[in-house]
Amino acid sequence: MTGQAVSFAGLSLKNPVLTASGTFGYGREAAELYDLGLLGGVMVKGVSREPWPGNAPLRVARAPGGMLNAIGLQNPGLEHFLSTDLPFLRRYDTAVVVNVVGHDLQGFVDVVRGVTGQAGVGAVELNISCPNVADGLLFSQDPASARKLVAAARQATDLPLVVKMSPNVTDPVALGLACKEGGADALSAINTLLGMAIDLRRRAPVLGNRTGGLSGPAVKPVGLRIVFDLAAQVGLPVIGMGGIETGSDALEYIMAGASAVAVGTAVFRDPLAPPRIVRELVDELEQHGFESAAQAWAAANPAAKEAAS
Amino acid sequence: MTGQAVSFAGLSLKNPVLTASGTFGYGREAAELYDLGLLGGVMVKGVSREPWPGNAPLRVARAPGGMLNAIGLQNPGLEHFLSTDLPFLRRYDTAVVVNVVGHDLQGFVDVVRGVTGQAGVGAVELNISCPNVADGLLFSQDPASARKLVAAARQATDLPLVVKMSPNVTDPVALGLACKEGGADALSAINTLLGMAIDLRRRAPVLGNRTGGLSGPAVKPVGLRIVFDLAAQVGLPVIGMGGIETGSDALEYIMAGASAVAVGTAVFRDPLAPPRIVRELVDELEQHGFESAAQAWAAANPAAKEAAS
Amino acid sequence: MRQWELLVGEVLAPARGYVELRLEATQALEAEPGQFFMLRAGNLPDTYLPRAFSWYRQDAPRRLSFLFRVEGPGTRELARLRTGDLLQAMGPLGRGFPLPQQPIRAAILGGGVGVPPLWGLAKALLQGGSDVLALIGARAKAHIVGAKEIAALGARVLVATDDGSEGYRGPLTDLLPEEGIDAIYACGPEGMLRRVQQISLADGPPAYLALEAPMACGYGVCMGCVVERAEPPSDQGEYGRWARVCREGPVFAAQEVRL
Amino acid sequence: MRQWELLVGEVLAPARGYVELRLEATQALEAEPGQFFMLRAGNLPDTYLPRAFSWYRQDAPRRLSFLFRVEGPGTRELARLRTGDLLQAMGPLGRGFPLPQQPIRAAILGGGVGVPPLWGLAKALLQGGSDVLALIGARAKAHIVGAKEIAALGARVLVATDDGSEGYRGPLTDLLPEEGIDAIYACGPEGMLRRVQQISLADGPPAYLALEAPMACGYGVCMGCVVERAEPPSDQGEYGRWARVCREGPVFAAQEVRL
Ligand SMILES: Cc1cc2nc3c(=O)[nH]c(=O)nc-3n(C[C@H](O)[C@H](O)[C@H](O)COP(=O)(O)OP(=O)(O)OC[C@H]3O[C@@H](n4cnc5c(N)ncnc54)[C@H](O)[C@@H]3O)c2cc1C
Ligand SMILES: Cc1cc2nc3c(=O)[nH]c(=O)nc-3n(C[C@H](O)[C@H](O)[C@H](O)COP(=O)(O)OP(=O)(O)OC[C@H]3O[C@@H](n4cnc5c(N)ncnc54)[C@H](O)[C@@H]3O)c2cc1C
Ligand SMILES: Cc1cc2nc3c(=O)[nH]c(=O)nc-3n(C[C@H](O)[C@H](O)[C@H](O)COP(=O)(O)O)c2cc1C
Ligand SMILES: Cc1cc2nc3c(=O)[nH]c(=O)nc-3n(C[C@H](O)[C@H](O)[C@H](O)COP(=O)(O)O)c2cc1C
Ligand code: FES
Ligand code: FES
Repeated sequence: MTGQAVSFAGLSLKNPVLTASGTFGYGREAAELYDLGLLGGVMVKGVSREPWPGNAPLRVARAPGGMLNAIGLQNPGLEHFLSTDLPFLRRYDTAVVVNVVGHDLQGFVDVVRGVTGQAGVGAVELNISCPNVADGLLFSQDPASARKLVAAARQATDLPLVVKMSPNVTDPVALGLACKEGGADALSAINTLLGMAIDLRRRAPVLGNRTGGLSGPAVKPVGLRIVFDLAAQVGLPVIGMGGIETGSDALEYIMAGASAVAVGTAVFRDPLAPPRIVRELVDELEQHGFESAAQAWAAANPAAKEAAS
Repeated sequence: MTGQAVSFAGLSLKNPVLTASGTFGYGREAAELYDLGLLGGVMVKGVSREPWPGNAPLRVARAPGGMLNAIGLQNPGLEHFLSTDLPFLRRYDTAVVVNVVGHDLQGFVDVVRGVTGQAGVGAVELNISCPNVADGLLFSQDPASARKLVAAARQATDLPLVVKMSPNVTDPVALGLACKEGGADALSAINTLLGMAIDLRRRAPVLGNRTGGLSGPAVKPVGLRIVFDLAAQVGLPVIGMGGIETGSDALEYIMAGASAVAVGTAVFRDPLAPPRIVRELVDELEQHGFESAAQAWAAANPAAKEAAS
Repeated sequence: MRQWELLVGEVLAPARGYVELRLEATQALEAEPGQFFMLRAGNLPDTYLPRAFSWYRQDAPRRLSFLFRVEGPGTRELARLRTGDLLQAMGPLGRGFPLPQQPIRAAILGGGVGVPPLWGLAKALLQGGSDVLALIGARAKAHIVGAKEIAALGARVLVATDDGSEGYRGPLTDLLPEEGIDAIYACGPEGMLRRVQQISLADGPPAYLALEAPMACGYGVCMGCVVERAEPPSDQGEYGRWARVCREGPVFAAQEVRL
Repeated sequence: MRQWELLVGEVLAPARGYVELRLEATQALEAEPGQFFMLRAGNLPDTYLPRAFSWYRQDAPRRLSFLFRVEGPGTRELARLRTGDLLQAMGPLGRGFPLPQQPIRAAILGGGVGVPPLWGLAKALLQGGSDVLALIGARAKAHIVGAKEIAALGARVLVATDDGSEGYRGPLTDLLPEEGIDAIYACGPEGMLRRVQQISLADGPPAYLALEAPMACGYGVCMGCVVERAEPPSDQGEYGRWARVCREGPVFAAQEVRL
């Protein structure tokens, strides 16, 4: 049995497989299927200060090798999260990463402060990269604003601070460096790619919001590229995601430089995907001669590759 | 039978289906399979002033719902194109669009000037968005440089001037507007998405160039989004591409705002895809009650949609 | 809910454009009328997501069938299945039709792909001693599904078609008796559901509507399938505006939703 | 080259990890030894691109077989095919082995998945009156393919395995006679091809090498499959540095390429 625990950026995970934000609610539905304690961690659906309604339907559409969504961060807000969702998640032996959203800097900071000091919160993840809300991309498209936001969040918490990167930018590394300067402990990547589907019968975009976020296997090569670049050039630990369906996908991300991985869209196709991927990753590691995910990471880690090339 | 001819930006095409640059060579191989005169046009492999060697292998890799390539614009150069490839293509009744590449502004301009006045050239397409050469993205990531390059090309030719847009930028519309200011007659979109594949056995990126360009059905939602935005917000005709495999994909692009479409990666899976898509598009148009591609475009065109929303 | 690997038994073509897949499980399957399953229809580029289908008929505890119309890539792949193939399913999912405590006079309405859940509903109502009037709608005679099968259970069946090629010509709701109905159950196109809702809210009998919405997950985690609530709960703020069709539905009481 | 829809006849498992697909076309198929086909192995997310395979055996004009080792998603999908399934193919593609004008003494070498093209080559050489020594390599006894089949054509066959579990233990090239060979034909792992190339260039007999490279198109349009030329043509500048394995190859003379 390979050693499964990983720790980085102040987070200790029993294994390197988490669930991605927005594809797992607050864990309640999956908990009907399996023990959430099997997971390295749960990244919960984005939490805002006040309840958010999200976008008008249609909110999801099929896409080749994946899907489009324009949920628009519907969520019951901080108070509900603290009074109902967090206590539920606390019952399980798994790390809880709170995905935080806001319309402006203060909105982010209030949620970060609100979850700080609450038992059972392992880290916060600033979602500065949601393509489905009008002001969602504001912070992810301009390094200076990103740095300012991260610095404000840093002031508000001593929890490990993760920042979620957008793939819809010219230079993800510049953004990552700005987040590092602002005080981020880790990065997560990638959020969804901005896309669209057309309904030929209605002669118009399928989604109510016109555009949506592309996710699933289709985006895996983009995720791997951005994780590789961030890990090699920013020098912060990265939680890798985008199209992970199997243990071998997870290992690809680890070799690209990810310290841990998150499973998103795959849970729609297979609700049992996260614990399955935990098992498959153990097998893949053994098959490729590694005793742990950390060892695989070290064997392929970007810094070593840089030096060798 | 629906009217198939389209004309825009000084280009007259017998039908709105072209082949995408770099996936069709200079037409010689496909001509062994069918009459190139069945096609609306051929966008040839990128042509540079001098012969280019391209990247070291491996140059292609599989990806979910598509592929990655890092060819690096291997091409025999302008002189060979004019003496050998263009005369071959001239034998067919189809529009030839010359894809132009260069290491610097002068490199682009020399090729543009070199093909201007040559019989059989229908338009030039400036490839300012190739992710597989070191300086390939230079012009597509900064609106000011793009405008300067397009303006210089504009000085050098009276041919219809198309500029190919990168999807790897924060704001494609800003780039499109800069190209319009520089004097472009049309835009084409999208080039490939920057991606990566990892070889678990070698513990390293699969491709010799590390990163490569993602293409195929996987990128269709991104292509539709960018075409929609460019058509609605730049106000130049757009040649749409990215993941087109069937007549219905082509009609989706037309409804997103494309005046014509190009078929790329699909020809690797099915060498007969371009003439098949020409036929399928006719059927799709009829099925959705249109007499021509132009009519379908008008029915769904972004400007009308903007006004209505 | 759980995951099932189902064996394709018979593949039937009961009407133009429709396919009925008769499936076998290794264990007894229990599902309420109106509940649904997510079926994994292949893994082609366009069928990454599973697709939602109400269960249709059950003639033995381990045998369940689904009835669908070929619409797009998902249903096209399902229609390609042959006897002996395996199919991945997740379910039963959602909240089915509420059944009366005592025998009632029920009208059940189904149009097109809305017919499947009515078979199980008719069976349950009849078993409970209720009187069942089933109204079945279709575009034309060749597209009628379920009418014979539901009649065989003992329900009274009336048919309406858009073109009059069989039964009444016109909207199905025209066939609803003005009197003597204690509850209406409906599944089908939005226009029909809206009409049933109007009838019910305008002092008609209580009505239960089985809704559809494009779904990604089917079990409540993606928030993709929402419908607007008529009266959002007072304690949930803006968040409470929506209900999930896959979890709070697919069956809603007429007064619960804004269509 | 053209497109074919081929019917899967028999599916054989000739050695551990190997599958032979025996296919039937509606018309006669003519392909030279060493030429290949692009097979469309399903349309799963990871099998968008077709995959390249040399043809293996042909016992009637409309019957062709392919032999492959299960490596990744493409070969996994091909291995799932069953009798009666259809398979899309494109070919024949590329330049095969050059055959001698007169009878010669030929050595043909194949290691692992390099064996398939040797069957057709042995047959053509023997038909032309040549004497054929076939050297077949494999990891271990359980993985040997083609040896019996090529012997049955009338060739003399020697086997080498990495672990000595059958025949000679060690590299296949050790079995090449020092004298009495007029030409070498080889297909297999790069190390073996490099060794054959060295032998040939060091005053040995002329050698022809069938190369492999990851391919996207297989017919010359993507420039994905290139190999370095030993002597680039003087008139093509930097462009001439590469040859396409799918078009100028897959068979190259030993002096043509830099491995
Ligand atoms: C709870 C529930 C139960 C259902 N039961 C049945 C059933 O018993 N029989 C049956 O034939 N169909 C049923 N459907 C509808 C079925 O899910 C869709 O027909 C199917 O998803 C279409 O997939 P596709 O890939 O074939 O077509 P697509 O090309 O994906 O869709 C074709 C058309 O259907 C629309 N559509 C896609 N998904 C849905 C959806 N989930 N709901 C409504 N419209 C959709 C699209 O917008 C498009 O216009 C049910 C849907 C739900 C939500
Ligand atoms: C001209 C030609 C003829 C061939 N003939 C045969 C044959 O007769 N029998 C046979 O078993 N195989 C043959 N191959 C190799 C075959 O194409 C690959 O095994 C196949 O593409 C692997 O696909 P996959 O999806 O199963 O594996 P993947 O997961 O795509 O690849 C598995 C491994 O093979 C490597 N690889 C992928 N494609 C190729 C390729 N085209 N050439 C070399 N390595 C590759 C990958 O880098 C990886 O290491 C031939 C290849 C060429 C170019
Ligand atoms: C339906 C849906 C909702 C999502 N909601 C959120 C969210 O609330 N916050 C966030 O940071 N990311 C959200 N994401 C992005 C995912 O967390 C993940 O970054 C992305 O989908 C890529 O991973 P995948 O391909 O495995 O899904 C959402 C994705 C989907 C598909
Ligand atoms: C192998 C390959 C080579 C390409 N070479 C070029 C090129 O030389 N010039 C260019 O403008 N685009 C090039 N492209 C991009 C395509 O023209 C097209 O924009 C892109 O692949 C998206 O379309 P598709 O998904 O239909 O392939 C290339 C793409 C591929 C796959
Ligand atoms: S389909 Fe995902 S929440 Fe309903
Ligand atoms: S495989 Fe495309 S050029 Fe050889």
